[in-house]
Amino acid sequence: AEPVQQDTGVNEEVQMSVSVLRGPTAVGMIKMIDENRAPSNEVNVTYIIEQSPDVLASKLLSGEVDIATVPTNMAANLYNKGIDYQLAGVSIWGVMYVVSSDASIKSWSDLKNKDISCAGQGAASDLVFKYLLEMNQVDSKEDVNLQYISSPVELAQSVIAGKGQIAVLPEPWVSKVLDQNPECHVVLNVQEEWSRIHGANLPDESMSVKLESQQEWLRQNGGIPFAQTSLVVRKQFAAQYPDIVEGFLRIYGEEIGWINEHPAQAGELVEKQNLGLSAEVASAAIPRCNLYYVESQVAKPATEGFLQVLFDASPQSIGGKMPDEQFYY
Amino acid sequence: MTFEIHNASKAFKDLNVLQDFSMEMEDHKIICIVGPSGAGKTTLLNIMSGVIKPDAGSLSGFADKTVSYLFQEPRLLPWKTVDQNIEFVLKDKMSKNDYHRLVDQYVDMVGLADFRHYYPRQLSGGMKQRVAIARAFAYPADLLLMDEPFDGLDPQLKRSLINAFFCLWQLEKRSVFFVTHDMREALLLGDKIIVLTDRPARIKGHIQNPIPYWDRHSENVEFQRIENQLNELVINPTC
Amino acid sequence: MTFEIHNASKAFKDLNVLQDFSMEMEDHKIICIVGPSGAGKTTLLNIMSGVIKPDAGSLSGFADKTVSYLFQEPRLLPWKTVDQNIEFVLKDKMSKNDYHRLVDQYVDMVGLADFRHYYPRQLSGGMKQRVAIARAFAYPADLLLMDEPFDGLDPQLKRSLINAFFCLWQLEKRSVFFVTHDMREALLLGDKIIVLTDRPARIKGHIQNPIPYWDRHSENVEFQRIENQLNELVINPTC
Amino acid sequence: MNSSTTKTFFITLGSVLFLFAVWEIGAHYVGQEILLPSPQKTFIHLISIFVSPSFWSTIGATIARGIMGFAISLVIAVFLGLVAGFYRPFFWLLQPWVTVIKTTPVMSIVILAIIWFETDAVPVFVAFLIIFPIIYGNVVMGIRNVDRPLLEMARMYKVKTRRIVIELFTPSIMPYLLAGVSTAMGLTWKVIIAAEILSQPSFAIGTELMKGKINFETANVFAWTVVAIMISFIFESFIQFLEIRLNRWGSSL
Amino acid sequence: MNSSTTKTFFITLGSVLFLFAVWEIGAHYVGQEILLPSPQKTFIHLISIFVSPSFWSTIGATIARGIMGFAISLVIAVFLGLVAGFYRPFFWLLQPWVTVIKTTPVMSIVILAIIWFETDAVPVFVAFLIIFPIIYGNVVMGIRNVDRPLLEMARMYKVKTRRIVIELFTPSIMPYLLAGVSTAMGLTWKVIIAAEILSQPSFAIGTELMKGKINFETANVFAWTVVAIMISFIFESFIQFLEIRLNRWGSSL
Ligand SMILES: Nc1ncnc2c1ncn2[C@@H]1O[C@H](COP(=O)(O)OP(=O)(O)OP(=O)(O)O)[C@@H](O)[C@H]1O
Ligand SMILES: Nc1ncnc2c1ncn2[C@@H]1O[C@H](COP(=O)(O)OP(=O)(O)OP(=O)(O)O)[C@@H](O)[C@H]1O
Ligand SMILES: [Mg+2]
Ligand SMILES: [Mg+2]
Repeated sequence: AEPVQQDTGVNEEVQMSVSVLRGPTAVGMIKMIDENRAPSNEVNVTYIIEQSPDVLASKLLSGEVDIATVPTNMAANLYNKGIDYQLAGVSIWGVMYVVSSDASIKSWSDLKNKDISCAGQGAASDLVFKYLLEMNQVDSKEDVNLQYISSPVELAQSVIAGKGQIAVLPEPWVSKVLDQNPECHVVLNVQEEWSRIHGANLPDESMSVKLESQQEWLRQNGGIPFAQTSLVVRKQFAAQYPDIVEGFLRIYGEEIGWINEHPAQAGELVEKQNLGLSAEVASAAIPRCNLYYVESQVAKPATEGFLQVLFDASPQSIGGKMPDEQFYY
Repeated sequence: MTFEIHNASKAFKDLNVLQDFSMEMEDHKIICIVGPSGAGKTTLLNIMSGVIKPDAGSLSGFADKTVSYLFQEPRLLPWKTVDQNIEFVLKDKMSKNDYHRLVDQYVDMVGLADFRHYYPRQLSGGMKQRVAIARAFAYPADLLLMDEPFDGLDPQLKRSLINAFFCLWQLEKRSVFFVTHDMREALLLGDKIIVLTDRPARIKGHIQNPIPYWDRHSENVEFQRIENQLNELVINPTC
Repeated sequence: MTFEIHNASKAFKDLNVLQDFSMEMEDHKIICIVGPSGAGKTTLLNIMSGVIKPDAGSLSGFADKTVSYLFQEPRLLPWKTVDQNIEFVLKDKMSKNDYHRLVDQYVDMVGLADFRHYYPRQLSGGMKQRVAIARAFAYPADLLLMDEPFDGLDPQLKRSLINAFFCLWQLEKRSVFFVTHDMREALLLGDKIIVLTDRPARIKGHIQNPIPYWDRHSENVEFQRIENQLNELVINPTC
Repeated sequence: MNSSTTKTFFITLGSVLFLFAVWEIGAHYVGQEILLPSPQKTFIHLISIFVSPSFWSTIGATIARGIMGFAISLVIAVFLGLVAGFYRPFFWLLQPWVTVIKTTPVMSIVILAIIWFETDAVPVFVAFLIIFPIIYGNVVMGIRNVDRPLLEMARMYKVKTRRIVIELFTPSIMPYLLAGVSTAMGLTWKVIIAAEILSQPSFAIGTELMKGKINFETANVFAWTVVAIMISFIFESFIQFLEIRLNRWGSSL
Repeated sequence: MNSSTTKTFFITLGSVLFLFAVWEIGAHYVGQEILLPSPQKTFIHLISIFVSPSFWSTIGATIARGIMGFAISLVIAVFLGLVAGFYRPFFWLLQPWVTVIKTTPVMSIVILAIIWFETDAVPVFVAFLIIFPIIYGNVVMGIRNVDRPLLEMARMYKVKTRRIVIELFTPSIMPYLLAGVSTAMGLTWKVIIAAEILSQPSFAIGTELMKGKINFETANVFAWTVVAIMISFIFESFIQFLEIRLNRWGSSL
């Protein structure tokens, strides 16, 4: 499904398709989606909010989309398997939290001898959580009893229903749970824990406005933050229309800044675009989503560090090897 | 004691098969029913056996009797062998030994000793009929109903089975009703022969056959008289 | 031209039904086959009709003939009415008008005019048999095979069907083989009567019946002679 | 008949009411609307669904998929079933393929399916993978159990094969076919909806159901489920009716 | 017979080879291992799966679930089917329940299932929702088509109902039951695996399959699929064998 190489005449309108999966990545792009923003007026962008991971996967594998947001390890995995997408930038620095109705839990050691419900056995989130358990001297096999469900939907549902004391959840499910079950609260911030171990510091809202400052934050950063989710761009497209991609990424960075600044308005848009989130819940979720756009070259060390951890945990999760230079756009 | 049917009626949709049909039959006798094809003979036996209910009318004398019924078709279970088909109806009535004995006896009687382990589809038409005969005879009952029992058998076999049947009957003198199209058969077995009209079946007339079994042969003048009488009655269009 | 069977053999597992069986039959004749139940008569007809293949041996004269076969059981399609069952075998052979005419004719002949729209399960045993007769007669064929055709019919009906059959035969003089257990039937219809032994079936003997059809009755001395001859042959244990 | 039909109507009605009672009690027992909403709650949502503008296009789309998936499966299954039942070698030839179709988990091929068919067609394809084997299996078994003597008779009388198939085989496999069809008809909706959840077409009960799930509006989920069950019920009664019609000659009366 | 069995063996073998050929060609045509891996690739992964320590415990667990789900469905379906087939009112009584079981999408109730049964049992429950209706439908239809004259005969001779059921009904529904069973057996694995993907028990083909899928290890996914198909094939051949045994008396020979 490769598009035929076409010379870009001025009057020639370029078609560009952008797919984001329902959830935080969509929230990060919500303003652009709502305004159907295009980097320049000879580009016609079609935004699609994918409801089903399988559909997004199928579009990536068949090269139907030009830009998409995917888990960083999935980006590496596809790249290593010869699917021609490059990492354009990292846009989400962790949305995972341990939620519980049990107030006594404050630290990792409190998790010992407890049942913990997780979603998606073998997924990156699962690997990272296990990794952090180990790092905090909690044996993921001996000391705790991990129970899995396929999707966070059922997990969140059962937590709200008061079943399952401790759950590892991604946003926006965390916010939904907190919203619907006052008993529950966040007991551990997974990305904070990660940053602690990797000597990184999470960005603070103060400097999160400007695109530059976002880059700056990471340059300053000593360690390796939790580069959970990324933006990928189709190689041919990037090669063919570099400036369009440039433009798009810049806008994206700025809009993310705007969203962090105006969670309320962003929440409205989320509800309007019916992502399955109410305005309140969405605006509550935004601060917890760590939405910061960092272009790939800057994000490279962090990304590699993150991938390395996953590689050590399970090589298959990133496609068997660390991705090479070409991976970074 | 007698069996009685009081103006029984049976119709299938708008087809009257029996209409106010009444008859009375003394028990411990062999009573033969003859009549044209489609007259309602099988329907009559079905009613006597309780297989179907009459639309109107009543029966008396049948209630407390155990009945054995030789259907017009063999009605064998295709997945059971000759032996098993006969055992099927006997098992609930007697001990293992008893029904084994009975099965042996009757399978021999109908000359299927070599075919005991054959399934119905492996038997010839006449053989299937014989299995049905063995089953009906072996089943302990006060009342035996038979619908064209010796059909599809060669004359010799037919004759020997008729004799065998009569000897058996001698012992217990069960009440027997049977339907046949073979006048000879009727005259050989029937103490009384009831002739039916065509549909809706009514009794055209009946013939008493007081001759003792062993004198029932064409050399006997009396027998010839009764035979002619019967043929008269059967042929005679009206009564 | 004649029909021939050259030492045909047929066994079911270890049961020899036919062994080196040979016979020769002139065509345009009515040939009757009698023999004990389970002898192999139906098997023989099945082989002639090609329904089953002999294990060994060969047939000649049958190949190019169209065959009509009245099976021992009616073999009616339960989901077709009397009419439809007969049409079922005729449709491929003739025009709509022709088979309508034939169906009418033969349904009347067997006296089922009032039951044309009945399904088999609504018919009595004899009626089913009659539908099968109508079907076999109506079907245009050089060779007609019949297995106990007039079984289960009352004497009058039987007689009238035999007469009707003979008249039909007069017109076309098809070759006919038929199996029966009724010696009278055999003598009335058969120009030649072949008597079989018990399994494995061999020809015990055969009897020519040169008497013209209309003289075949017990008053005819010649007829009586042949009748006795036949009974002799049937009863006689060895040949 | 009429009296008996009214009787059956009341029996069924009673049974439905009992079903609701059980549901009601279950809901009380669970006591968590997010897990198991009460019938009343569900009913309210049902109303709001009915009146919603997109209602008809949604169930229309799903019903269309259902009928399509079912029809395709039926035609192919009956055709192959007839041949395979007739002709043993062909049966053995198909056997491995049928096993693969029966067994292959949808998950293993869903992405291929999404790429090859567009999302609207995926459910039809997935339905085929379940419905086809059911009907096929019954047709084959039906043919194997055709009354041999009747077949001999037809062959003897040189009836054309086409007519033997139509007038002899088809009626004899009817009961088997009906058993398969009435089961398959019901399952179709379950499968179609499951597949819709995977492929998320814009108009689909499955999509609506998923929306309900991610919003934790379980009452909504159940309302859509009720809609599916009502659809299924309508189609099944139609088949019941067909069954009675087709057995007029009475084999099964 | 022997010669014919070898014949069928070769036919099946040929068909399987053809299947592989199609797969091979398909893989070449698609050209993306991540979408459709070649048989060879899959085979390599198959080996590595076979030798992996957890292999037996994994398929063991799935097979156990399959057998359990199947057995439970079979027993309940045959029992209820017998009664419903016998006794029309009961059939109408069950009808709404059966429809609900047939139609209710798994997604609508999976959460309840997960909470009520522990994760290992959820697939068994889900399998029941598909297998039960298939077998039930066939049993009912089988009983409706029992030869009435035979039944009259048995009743006439006052044979005990228990024996009528065992010796008359059971054999007559056999072909229907077998049709249902052989279809259901194959589908069981598909359904069990689908459910295992939902509930993710620690030992399960479904879980392995999912792990492979999220990592785009398609060859692995296919390898596990092949394992499932082989399991299915073994069980089906067993049923084929059973079918031949049970028809010794020859209705369907
Ligand atoms: N189930 C049924 N539905 C409709 N009509 C029926 C049914 N059973 C029997 N009949 C009709 O009832 C009449 C009598 O049938 P029955 O079987 O009693 O005749 P019969 O005297 O036994 O004839 P035969 O000597 O041929 O056996 C026939 O005309 C038949 O068509
Ligand atoms: N399919 C079969 N399998 C095994 N044995 C069979 C089969 N068909 C017929 N036989 C046997 O062949 C023998 C002859 O059968 P056939 O039907 O030819 O007898 P018949 O002469 O027609 O007897 P009848 O006068 O009772 O009809 C019987 O002993 C029967 O058991
Ligand atoms: Mg009768
Ligand atoms: Mg015969």
